[in-house]
Amino acid sequence: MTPASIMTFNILSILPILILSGFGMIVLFVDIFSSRRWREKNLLAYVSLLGVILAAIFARSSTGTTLFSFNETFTIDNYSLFFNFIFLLSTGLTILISHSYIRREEINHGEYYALILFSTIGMMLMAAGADLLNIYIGLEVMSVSIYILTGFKRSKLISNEASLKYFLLGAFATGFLLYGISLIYGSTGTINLKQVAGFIASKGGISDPVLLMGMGLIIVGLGFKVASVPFHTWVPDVYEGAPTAITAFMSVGPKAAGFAAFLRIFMTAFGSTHGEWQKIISILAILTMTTGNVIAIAQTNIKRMLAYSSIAHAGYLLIALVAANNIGVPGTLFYLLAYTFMNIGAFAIVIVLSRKGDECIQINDYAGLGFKHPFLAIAMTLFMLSMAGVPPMAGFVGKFYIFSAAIKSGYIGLAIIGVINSVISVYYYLRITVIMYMKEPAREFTPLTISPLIVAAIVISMVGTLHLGIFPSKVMEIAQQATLILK
Amino acid sequence: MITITHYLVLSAILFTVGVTGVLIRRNAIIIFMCIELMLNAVNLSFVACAHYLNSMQGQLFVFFTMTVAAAEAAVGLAIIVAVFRNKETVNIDDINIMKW
Amino acid sequence: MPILSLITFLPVIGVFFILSMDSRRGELIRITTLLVSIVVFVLSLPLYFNFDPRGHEMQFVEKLPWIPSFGIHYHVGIDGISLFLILLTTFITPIAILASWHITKHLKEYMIAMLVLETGMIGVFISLDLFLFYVFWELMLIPMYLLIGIWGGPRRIYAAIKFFIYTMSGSVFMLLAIIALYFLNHRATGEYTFNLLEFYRLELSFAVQFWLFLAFAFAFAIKVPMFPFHTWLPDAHVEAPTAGSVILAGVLLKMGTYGFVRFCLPLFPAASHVFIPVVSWMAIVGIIYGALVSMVQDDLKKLVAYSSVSHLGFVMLGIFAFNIQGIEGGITQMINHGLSTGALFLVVGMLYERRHTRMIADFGGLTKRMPVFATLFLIVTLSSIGLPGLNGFVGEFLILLGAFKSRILYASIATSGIILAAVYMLWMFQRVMFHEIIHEENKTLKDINKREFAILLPLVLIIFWIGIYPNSFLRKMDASVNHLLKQAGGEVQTASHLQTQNVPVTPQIDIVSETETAW
Amino acid sequence: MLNLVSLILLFPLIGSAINGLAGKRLRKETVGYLACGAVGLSFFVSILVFCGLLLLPPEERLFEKRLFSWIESGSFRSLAALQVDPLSTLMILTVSGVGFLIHIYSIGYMHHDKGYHRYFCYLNLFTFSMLLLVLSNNFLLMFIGWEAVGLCSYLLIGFWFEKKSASDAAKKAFVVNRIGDFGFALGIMLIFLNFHSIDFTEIFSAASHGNFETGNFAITMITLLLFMGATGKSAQIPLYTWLPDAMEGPTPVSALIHAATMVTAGVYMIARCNVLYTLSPFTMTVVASIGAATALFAASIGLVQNDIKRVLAYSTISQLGYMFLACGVGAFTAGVFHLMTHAFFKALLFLGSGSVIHALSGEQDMRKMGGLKSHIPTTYKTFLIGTIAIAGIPPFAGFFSKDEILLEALIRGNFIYWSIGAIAALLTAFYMFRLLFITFHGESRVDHHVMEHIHESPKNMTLPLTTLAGLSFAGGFVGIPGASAINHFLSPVFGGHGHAEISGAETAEHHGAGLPYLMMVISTAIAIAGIFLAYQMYVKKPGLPKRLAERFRFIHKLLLNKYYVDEIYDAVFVNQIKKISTQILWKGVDVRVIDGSVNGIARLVGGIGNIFRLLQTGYIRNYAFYIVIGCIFIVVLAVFGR
Repeated sequence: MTPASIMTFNILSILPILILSGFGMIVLFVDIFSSRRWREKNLLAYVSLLGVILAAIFARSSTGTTLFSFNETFTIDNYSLFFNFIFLLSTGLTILISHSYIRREEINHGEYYALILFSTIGMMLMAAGADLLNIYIGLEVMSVSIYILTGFKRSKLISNEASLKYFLLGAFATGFLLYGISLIYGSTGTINLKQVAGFIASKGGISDPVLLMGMGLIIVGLGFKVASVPFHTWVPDVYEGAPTAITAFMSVGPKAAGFAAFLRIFMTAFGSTHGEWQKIISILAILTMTTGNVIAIAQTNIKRMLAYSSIAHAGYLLIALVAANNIGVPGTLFYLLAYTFMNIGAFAIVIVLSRKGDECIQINDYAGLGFKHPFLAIAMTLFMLSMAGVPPMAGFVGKFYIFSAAIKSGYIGLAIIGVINSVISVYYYLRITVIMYMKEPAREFTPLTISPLIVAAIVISMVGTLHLGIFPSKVMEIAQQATLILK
Repeated sequence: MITITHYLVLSAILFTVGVTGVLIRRNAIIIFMCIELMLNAVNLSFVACAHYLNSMQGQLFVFFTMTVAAAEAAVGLAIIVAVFRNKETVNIDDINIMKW
Repeated sequence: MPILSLITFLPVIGVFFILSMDSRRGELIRITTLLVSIVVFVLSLPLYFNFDPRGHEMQFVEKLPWIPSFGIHYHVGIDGISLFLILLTTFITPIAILASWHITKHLKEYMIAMLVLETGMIGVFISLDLFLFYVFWELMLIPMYLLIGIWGGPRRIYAAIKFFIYTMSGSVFMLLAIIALYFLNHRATGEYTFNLLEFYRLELSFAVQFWLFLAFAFAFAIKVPMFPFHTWLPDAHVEAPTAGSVILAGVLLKMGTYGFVRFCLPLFPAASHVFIPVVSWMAIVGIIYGALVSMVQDDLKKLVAYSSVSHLGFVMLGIFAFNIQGIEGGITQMINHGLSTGALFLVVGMLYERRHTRMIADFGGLTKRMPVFATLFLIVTLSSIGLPGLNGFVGEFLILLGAFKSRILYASIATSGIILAAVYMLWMFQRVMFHEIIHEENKTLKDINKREFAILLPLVLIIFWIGIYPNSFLRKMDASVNHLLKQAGGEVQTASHLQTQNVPVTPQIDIVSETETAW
Repeated sequence: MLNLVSLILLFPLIGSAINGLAGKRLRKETVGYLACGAVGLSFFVSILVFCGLLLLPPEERLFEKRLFSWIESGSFRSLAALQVDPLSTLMILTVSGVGFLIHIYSIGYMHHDKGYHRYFCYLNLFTFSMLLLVLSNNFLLMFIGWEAVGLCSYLLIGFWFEKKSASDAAKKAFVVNRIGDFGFALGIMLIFLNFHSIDFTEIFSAASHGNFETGNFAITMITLLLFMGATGKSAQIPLYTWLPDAMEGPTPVSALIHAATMVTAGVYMIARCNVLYTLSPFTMTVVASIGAATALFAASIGLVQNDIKRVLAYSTISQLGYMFLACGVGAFTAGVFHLMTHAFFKALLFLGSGSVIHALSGEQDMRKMGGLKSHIPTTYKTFLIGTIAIAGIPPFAGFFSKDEILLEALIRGNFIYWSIGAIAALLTAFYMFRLLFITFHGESRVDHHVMEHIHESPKNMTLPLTTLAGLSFAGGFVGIPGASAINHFLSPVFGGHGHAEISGAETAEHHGAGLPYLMMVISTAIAIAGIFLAYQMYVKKPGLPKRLAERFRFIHKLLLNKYYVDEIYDAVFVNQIKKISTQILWKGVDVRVIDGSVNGIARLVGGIGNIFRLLQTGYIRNYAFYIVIGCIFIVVLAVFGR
């Protein structure tokens, strides 16, 4: 037994995670010792924001290099850095929009920010995980912190119900994921993705049913996280119940992490046996898109509508996963980034307009907004049209990217269904603009208190959506480099 | 002689029991216990495969799943208590305000 | 000097000016918008003057890389076909803005929507990069949708959503076809690009051409609108504000026919030939159906909307005649329809401003009260009927001649359209303008004022100009149309003064032999 | 001298432009003189052109003046170019001459009408378009004149637009003309298809050089389609219903447009394309038979009409029938000659009836007239000359031209044509004199207060009447059989087909030398018989018409209601189309089928949404169940799905 040598690891690789966890701790301590006055000034928000920015700076410094540490269980490469950037962006924006929200809803506790930072750590772990263990741990760290955040409004029953549902179903789905991992471990003898790929290559394709079953169960576990159709039922209730800021965070962060893990596993581990899982995922994609779009039409609550729209977007992303060629994977990355800007922007406006106690979240409450608050209305129209996939916005370029991938690898049928779905989605996204601009205000608008931070978040999202829509080439190149590693 | 398939079959059975438990029972705590049962079934299969493959990774994995299960238990029960305090019941059939 | 980009993006610069103005000063906003649109029109005139009619290549071409990783360039240029459509756009927009002087509700947003619309329209006509074309094609939807939706009539929301989704459902299939072309071109030439001129050189098998043609044609048929896909037009027209329907009829409908000429015919010649009977029959039904239905309308705007269906049926018939008379007639008729139907909508708008009703029954005997208006209205009606000596006739006759040369049966049925046109237009004109005044309100109507006269006069002058001396338009098209016919395998004939000899190009359209006429 | 021809067109155009744009501000006199001056000048220039043409030797009497190239697309070329040859000079002389007289007459007639300048602007515009029609050198330019003339008749018929009947009549005229133009347009296209050009000279030279054998299908189709256009414009059998209603317009308009010039455009077009028509005997029989049928049919309706202008309208239709009969049998010269003489006396009759109506301050119903002989003597005298001329009593103009046609009909055509023509001539003579006796003779049925201010028309109205009377008297001498000047003048255009002399020679050996003279005697006898009958009925025994009407009540009612043709047209075509397009096309297809399906799809998707929405039951157990179902599905697919 050779002495257990401490695995050499490069500090740089996990620096962002260390920073975030450090700042998480700091926030908790500051919260304990801070007087009431500090809490009013909301010092914690700025501290956590500082943490996020620092982590981003350090993450940026190590682009271009590919580091394996912790005995090849943890890789830092362009792929995980791109996702880190998405996670940090969504966390930063969430902190900006939740700053005034949690004060208004009287849930202004320090743990809120700490939990957000911890869940970001979980996401980073998932994205950087080179073996199933790391991915599992990252998944759990993220999910547990978000279970708590969903139930943060303890006084409100719907928040509790949401967190209970999310917890029970989340744990249930993770059970399947674990069982899948164990089967893969059983049949291939390893949980490292590269070694699994090696094993499959040596065997010349998957013949062992246990391995296939394992792969299926992994699809189930990650499918839940990514909200693909048969496993999507938690999304509308949890998104509606959770505090809106957390809903925004949940609709972007975990979904991106889910796709990061999905791509990582299915491109490196099962990359060679594309035929096996391609049929399953395309069925999932079709079901997800159609259900998401079709039910969204029938919604009257804006949060539930945005929940179904996020399911629909998961459907489009699954198309890219099915295509899995050198356009599809960077397409997914680009689409996720665009999706982050669009979604968080939209939720920010929902927060601003939903007044105290979240009572104005019916779609009809947006009547006449167009000319009462022109800035908010224009922002919302921009986000809605971008999600609908109307050009000069980022949504269009993302969808264009994904449909090109689908057509390139010959899935014409899938592309056609995707295109029909985006036409259906135009109806309910357009309905928002109709109600805002073309309907007279139902009742008198009470004056809105808009904090500068949330305006900053909206502006960042608008700029992001337009920039990615009009000048997407730079981000596309970064995404393409990121995926070279995967092969 | 007990081979690996016996263990795997046992863990599959345990897993199915866990899953049916989640589907049938109404009490949130019981459901959570069934989920724990599923996780332990997975631990069993991990250990069996590790022993059979003569590699330590499986054993290592079990440690992590146990710690995670513990963390999950803490958070889950806290959530169930919060629900109970608010609605005086833990029966999940009463918890369906949000639908459609 | 990048004149095309200047014309396209000047309105957007104008938008930033208007954004800075405070919305209470309505007059200032109106004048600045008008000035911006007039400047754009003036800038577009040099396009006409130093356009070299002999060359069929694209002129005023500008090409800048936009998304290099995908091979997408900001590639713009015009030729004989798109030249006049741009001039039509820049010419009609100031008139439309002048016609929306009375708008008071949210004026600033209205003017911004108009200018963004102009950018979108010009962009569609000049872009040679299919991706850029698609972006402008969709971009132009949003302002039009807002124009109909916010400033429209009672059923505006239904009309606006129907308009948006109808067009969008067509154009998404076009997007797939564009992507398919993109990859086919990569497989053939190995380099990634969306450049239309490269796509022209692409040799596609018939099956592929068939499906791609179908996708493109579906998007353009909705826009034209051709017979079965036209039901959005009457709703959109009836509900849109005057300026909105002027631009909708004047320019937006031409994008469908322009699409056929620019994309469907040259890119998929074999498939286009197979589709001649289908499209021609749809066009003919469109002509007859549009005329008959507009005959029995009681709402002025609906009547004019259905008449557009009929007129554009003619244009489609001309385009699918696959000879120089047909296509040149089609293009001229696009311009004529833009002018005469645009003028008709302006006239209906003026009546609406005075009486706030569009029902024909509410009018009657207006000639006595509004003689100048009556004369201008008569000239515009006659131009839309296609009276020789005015612009409508030039286009219509060339189209029918072209259709006659390709298939006599189509042309003879379509020619009955000119009778129906006379019937519904004159019946409408008679019920609105003649007979004695029954309704009290009509007795106190004022004749058109200076502004309204300034709106109608340029249109009437151009109607006469095209009617009397159409050569100034036709000569600019010859080279490009002949090039198009060479690409699309039509019957190529150089104009007589550069007449060499009649070059029939295979596949041979059954040109009627000297004596025997295929009936 | 010949290239002054573009001036002929320019003057009326300028006149109408000035009157149209600045008419309101000018005084009435200036407007009137400007309009008459314009037409007068163009008449003067056409005389110059006529003399210029006479100087040329008969063979090269063809002058072409090219203005600019109008439409050019590929091999299709239509130049804006004018063509002067004997036929067109004859036409421009008639049009501008009669037009000039009618302009002068209108000054008086329309004096107290408020739309004075608008009237003269339209009248000048009409003269311009008619001259353009006759002077053009290619079919498309002629088509411009053709439709512009239709437009002006629309404007002028509907001049008093307050009257619903007037604007309805105007619309009807334009639409029916348009139906004719439908055939004309198709004809032009077929010509271009077969000749690759639409210039008269090129087409006729190609046709006459024999690369088309007679009876060729394409030529027959072309000529039939062109004839369809002619029937629309010159109000022949199927498309004549608009002319009687066109009487709603002011009387000088009816005189100019619906008697002298526009309606003859059809005849001119057939005369112009005589080369094509002689190449297709089938069309010739069609033209002749429709002409004869129309002549008889219209004459029969004219017998019982009570409105003075309606009688004249039906007589115009029947005289046009004659012209078509002439062209149909190949006697183009006779047709054109009758066209000219008809222009003179029909214009005279219309203007006469106009001054009668003017005198009776707007009364048109003959039953309220009578005994006006003494009150408006000059009108009576000129009207009498006109009636005699139209009846065909020698030496008046009508006799020569009508007899010529009857003779040609007998020689070239067959006996049936001649007999129909003769009966029609009898009826014409009868109803014209019936009109004369009812209005001018017998006791006065004019009610008293109209009687007070009955007055003879002013100088500027009677002057044209007298000139036209002179013309309708002397007009005939141009075409005396034997030394017919007009024949000689027109022969180069008609290339010897319509040459009376030759036909004279042929008849000599077929039917004996005396035939032409015999025919003259017979037609004069017919005319006199007609007059005698009318005299008996309306002067000798005034009660007779009423008794006859009772005995043949059915026929009388049938004729009075114009064979119910209008009602049939409405029932069969107009109302049906309206009903179909409302019920089936608009409400049915558009609203129900297409919109129904579009909205249906939208509702369907919404419905599915609502159903799927119910999957979201809110119970955690159901959600867990879906997850398990999904898991089983995926695992099964993964393991066995390959």
